[in-house]
Amino acid sequence: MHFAFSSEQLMAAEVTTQLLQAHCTPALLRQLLARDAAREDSRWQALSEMGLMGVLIPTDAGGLGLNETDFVLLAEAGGYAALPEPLVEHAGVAAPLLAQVQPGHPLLTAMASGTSTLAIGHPINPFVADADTATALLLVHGDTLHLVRRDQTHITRQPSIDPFRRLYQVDWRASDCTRLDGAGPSDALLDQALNRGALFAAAQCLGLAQRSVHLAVAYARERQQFGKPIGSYQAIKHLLATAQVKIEFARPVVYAAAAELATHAPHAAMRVSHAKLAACEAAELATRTAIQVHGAMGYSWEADVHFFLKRSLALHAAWGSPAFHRGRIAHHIDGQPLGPDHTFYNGTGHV
Amino acid sequence: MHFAFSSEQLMAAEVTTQLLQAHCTPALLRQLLARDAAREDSRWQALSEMGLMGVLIPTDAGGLGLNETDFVLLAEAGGYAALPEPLVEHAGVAAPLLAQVQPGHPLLTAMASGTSTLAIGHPINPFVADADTATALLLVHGDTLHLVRRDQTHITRQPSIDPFRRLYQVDWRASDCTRLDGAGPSDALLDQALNRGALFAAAQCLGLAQRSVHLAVAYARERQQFGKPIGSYQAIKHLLATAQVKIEFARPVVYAAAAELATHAPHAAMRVSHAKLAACEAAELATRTAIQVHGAMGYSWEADVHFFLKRSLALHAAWGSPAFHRGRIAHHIDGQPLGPDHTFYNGTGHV
Amino acid sequence: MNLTYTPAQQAFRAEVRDWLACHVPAKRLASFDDSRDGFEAHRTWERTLHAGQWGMVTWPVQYGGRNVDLISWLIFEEEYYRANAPARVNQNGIFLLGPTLMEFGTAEQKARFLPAMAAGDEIWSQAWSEPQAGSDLAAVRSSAMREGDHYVLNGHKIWSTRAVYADWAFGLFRTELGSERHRGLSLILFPLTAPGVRISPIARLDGKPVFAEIFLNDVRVPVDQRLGAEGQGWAVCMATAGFERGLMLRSPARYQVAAERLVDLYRRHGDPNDDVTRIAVHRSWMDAQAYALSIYATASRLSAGGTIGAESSTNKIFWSELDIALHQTALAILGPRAELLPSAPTAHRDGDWLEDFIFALAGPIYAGANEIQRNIIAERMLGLPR
Amino acid sequence: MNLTYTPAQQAFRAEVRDWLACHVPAKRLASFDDSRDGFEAHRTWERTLHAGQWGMVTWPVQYGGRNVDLISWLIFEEEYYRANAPARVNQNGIFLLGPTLMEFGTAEQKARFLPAMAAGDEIWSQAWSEPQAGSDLAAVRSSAMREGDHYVLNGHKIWSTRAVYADWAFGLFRTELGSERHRGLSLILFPLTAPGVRISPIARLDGKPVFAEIFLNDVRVPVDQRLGAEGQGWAVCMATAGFERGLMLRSPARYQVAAERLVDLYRRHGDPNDDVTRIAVHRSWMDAQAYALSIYATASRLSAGGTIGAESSTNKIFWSELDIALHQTALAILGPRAELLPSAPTAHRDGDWLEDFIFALAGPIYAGANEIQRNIIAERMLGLPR
Repeated sequence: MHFAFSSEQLMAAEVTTQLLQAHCTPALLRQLLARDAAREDSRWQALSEMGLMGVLIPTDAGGLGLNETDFVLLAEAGGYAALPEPLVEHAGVAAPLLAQVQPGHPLLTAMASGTSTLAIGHPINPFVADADTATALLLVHGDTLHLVRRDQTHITRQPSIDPFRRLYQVDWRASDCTRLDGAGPSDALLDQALNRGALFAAAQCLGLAQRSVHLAVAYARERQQFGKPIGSYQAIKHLLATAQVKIEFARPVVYAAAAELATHAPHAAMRVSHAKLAACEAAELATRTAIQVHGAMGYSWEADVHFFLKRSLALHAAWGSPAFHRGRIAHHIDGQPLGPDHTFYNGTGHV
Repeated sequence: MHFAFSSEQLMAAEVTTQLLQAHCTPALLRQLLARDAAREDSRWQALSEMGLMGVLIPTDAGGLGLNETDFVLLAEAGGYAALPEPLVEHAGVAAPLLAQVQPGHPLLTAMASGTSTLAIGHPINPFVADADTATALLLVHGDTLHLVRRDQTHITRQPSIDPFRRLYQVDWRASDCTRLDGAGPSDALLDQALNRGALFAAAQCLGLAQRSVHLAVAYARERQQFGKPIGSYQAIKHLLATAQVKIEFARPVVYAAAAELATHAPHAAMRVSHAKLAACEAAELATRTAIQVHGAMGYSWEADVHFFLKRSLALHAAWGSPAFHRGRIAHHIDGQPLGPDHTFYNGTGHV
Repeated sequence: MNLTYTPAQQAFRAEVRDWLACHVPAKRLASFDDSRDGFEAHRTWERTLHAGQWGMVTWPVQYGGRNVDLISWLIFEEEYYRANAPARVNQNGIFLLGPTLMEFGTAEQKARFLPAMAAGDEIWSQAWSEPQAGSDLAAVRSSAMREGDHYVLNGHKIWSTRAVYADWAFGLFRTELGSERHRGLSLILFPLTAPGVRISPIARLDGKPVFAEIFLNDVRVPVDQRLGAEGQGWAVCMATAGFERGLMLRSPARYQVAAERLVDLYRRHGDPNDDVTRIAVHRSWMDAQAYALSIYATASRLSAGGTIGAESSTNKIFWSELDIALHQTALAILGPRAELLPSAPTAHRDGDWLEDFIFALAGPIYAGANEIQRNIIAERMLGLPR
Repeated sequence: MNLTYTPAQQAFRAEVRDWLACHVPAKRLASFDDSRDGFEAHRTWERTLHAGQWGMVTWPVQYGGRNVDLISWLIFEEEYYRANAPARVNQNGIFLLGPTLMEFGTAEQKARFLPAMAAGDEIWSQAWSEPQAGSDLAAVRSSAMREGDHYVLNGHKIWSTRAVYADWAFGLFRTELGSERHRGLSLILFPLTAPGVRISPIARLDGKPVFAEIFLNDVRVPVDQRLGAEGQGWAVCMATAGFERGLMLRSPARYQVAAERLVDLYRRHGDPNDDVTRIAVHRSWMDAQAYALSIYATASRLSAGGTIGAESSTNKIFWSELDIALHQTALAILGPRAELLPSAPTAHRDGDWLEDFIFALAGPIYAGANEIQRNIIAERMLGLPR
């Protein structure tokens, strides 16, 4: 029992955070919007060169062959930066799904290097994110999985309040040529993909929440009213402290979910749902608190905090609505032993 | 349309409040406990002499022949003082029920003068409050109402966390002699009694809530920490302001419920349920906030605030649990027109 | 206490309803914040209202009103929101400055400004905040120095709603050189077209330019455009703010109609297994009712000669929190489609829930941040030490 | 990261479980706050635990422990709460003073106090607060003036849990005449039986005397009963408080067992139409899980040589709010019977929900009010200005 990341994992997260601190500033986000560009290629390349695209791709296919525990902090860093590019959907969800179905699929190598992007159309989500910049799309038809080239689809943009969300309705035709035959029933594979999607959405929400608190703290230290920084008022302090408490008790749930998903613990799905709920709540509270602390400025386009609010809003019902995830929790509570010896998988039941 | 009390109603409430301020102080409550007495007879007499016992009893029977709007502020004043005597159950619920069934019943005159007390065993409550000091009890058997002398029952005390709640399990035998025959089906009468019970419980909760805030304000003005009164800290201010907001938006609901019950508005039951929910929430928040503001002192027997906490706790599920009242609200929302022209009974639908 | 409408009030409601049924534009007007066209379309609507004598029903007839009581105003608002009539582009005028003029204005000022306000001929913007004076409104630095029978305005106002297209603005200025905090301030009305006024739009967090900065550079206005006594601006402004928060800023009908639509949205699109959302729908409806009842009580008290005190601060907290909770619940019902902009081809067509949610987020901030309101409640209503 | 127990940890759990199954008294002990008998029955239980070497499993063997890591301590606690074993009457000693002694005590002090603590021979009380020093702990006035190789204690401590029957107490005293605030304080251990000590019980809001005042009048204690350097009491005390809040004050198992029982209570007595309560039950269970996970993470970090910082304040807020919400939910399930005391003939017999609710109400107050914890989080964790 050791509930902590390895120094390698922490180092990778730190390097990613630093890279994004330099290459994914709010000023750069605004430039991207001004250019109306789908993504910042240099940033994508920098992330790819770090190996991030291949974390969950087997080493045989040019990836790092690691697991969800290795990816979760990277997704969190992406949230902290409000990263526009589809790091999470491509490398965190689409890649491991394709690798599970066809571990030797030739696309995986190009995916690991970041030269090809794979989008995923999971039945839980009505739209496909970043379909426009994808080389190919993983799509579902009935109970079969399909790999479809971008030019085999017709896509329609569905603009979101989050200007960096690139959602598309995808029209396409399933055929024997597009069908992916591989190991296991698609139901189980899609459940696992859903869990990864929800887990990494939760991780992003943690990052969004923490960044929002940090932005608000920075503002509250500077902004003066009634002759002192607003951050010296107890009302502001307590708002931010309350948001931080929410974050602190969402974080271990997200990390445990990553570890349990990686080890196929039987209750991993329950934990993922708990993580998604807790992290979404933390992001909701923290982003709203940050806007409140910024006052009128927080309600303006000028302050950066709205980028985080909008992403939080978008992720709220992505990869399963709160009602869906609450349903999975209720199912666990109704059917599983609950005592303190059952917090982890090999609790007393397995002594 | 005039949503305000008459000057007579306000005057009666003011006089009652002043009487209780003198005759129902926390110090007197503590003396009552020390004596282990059921009630303070002199206080009961003083309230009776003001005519409070007969507010809802017809003038023919020696009462004032008034209605729920006239009684609601008196119930609130009782909550503000944490009054131990059964003013509300006797004069607010039992009396008008008996008067509805048998307007000429001889007991009514003695009830109006306060020389006899009537307790009520309503099916929604598992116990009968103040059965020990009652001359008689109004009880239900099947679909019949019964008036039973105290000595025809066997009662068992059920101690409550609120030391002034005198709850009893009542064992008795229904007979033709005890049966009260009168106008209307007992279902409708019992519904009305339930509504009065819930309404006046709500009114008491308003009083409990406001008193709790006042006690906390008084303490916070005196108690010094870090060199200034704790009431000058924003954290304390905002806790109490938040409780006060809850009170302010429960109060008009309680008052509207009283007026609508008095005029038999078709949605009166819904409003009573709303009032009960809102006032219980306000009392819960205000009593808890008051304890927190008092710090360790608030957690002690020394400070008076616990009397109000315990009464609030006791009234929470009395006269219908929150789930019961939420169910009535849901029923209304599902079946009735809801727009702003339907706030009151003769809204646009009746233009 | 009487919670039924009089026959006259019922007749009034019927008249409002009939008139609105005939006059409310079938097609929704373009936003008055996005374009001059949208703004002018709303001005035209104000003129239509005025032609029907509905501009501000509580005002005396001579100023364009109907001299009815506040209960009738609430009935008007109920019907107005029921009819989904256009938003009031002149709300800063009719709901905020208007009542202040009525209380503090001279006869000449009332005659000069109120009819034009009711007619939509002069659309008003507010100019309260300055870059360093947000929650700390008394930190105002803009000045109005007396030169003969004029004031010369200089300074920088910010977060002025409507100012991009409006005709006039009112704001606090220092009329006493070197005065500090609440002293030496005066409330001054000035045309946004005056020489020396420069308007610079500010975008809301969704990019829409709903605010503006107002830069004032030697703007000359006659002394009779000061409202209230010189140096008494703070008191006038507090009365305005109190009235705003206490009654007129947000009609309860607004939330009741929204709650009714929310119930309907849940019926049609809600997940029957989603307990949390169903509970939130019911709570929003109850809170909207509670708010309406509270406002009816306030209106009854005012009609009987009462005044609005610090409890107006409780209103502002309540409706702003209700507004957010209500719209957040709507987004929860819409699920993964909640994030879609109206321009999305597959966006739901069930009302502007996302836009209204964004709008609601401003509620706890403007008209005095809720933190300031809680201070006011604690200090003035409860008597806690400053 | 590895979220599975080692075979050794599993074996440890089995050993704890087996031992508790054989030794936990079948009949619940009387409260240690209500009577000397109840107190002594709990002391006897402490001795039983000590005989089994379970007094404080993380301590070195020489002090009565088993020298196991914090994960094993958590396992011990899990089994302890599962088994419904008696509350630890010496919790002020083993969870609060013990770790402080381990960090700041001399070898002699550890040898003198820890074994007697583990054995239950000396039961400890805390003496932090004074009438004017609650949240403002640095306002302590009680003094300990040096006279040769003794201190002479004078002053008035309050809200001392367990002090009515306990043997020893530890508290902050001014050892420097005229010192102010955090300076000049020392942490001193003193026997409650010493001449000049007078104990006066204080009743909790339900009338139970769970606290006491301690009056000290020229109480002489040897200098070697000072813990840490003279004048460094504040730093020692803050370390103690941080450790308390961060880890040991409230075992997650406590809430997990309560949440499990709550689920069971709802299954048996819950109203299936009561959505709000069902949601609250699920939330309590999730929050108890989250708290457990957080503590496992803290224990893992400490085991790897990390330290506890200001984030311990987040713990205290979380568990105290969880505790109230959980018990309030239980009372909602019990409905109109929730208010009944255990002495009521028809009271439910499903656990001490009411008593535990009352206990939970103290959570946001003691060990540093939650308002103080939020200040600490804001200032030390987030860096907001004082």
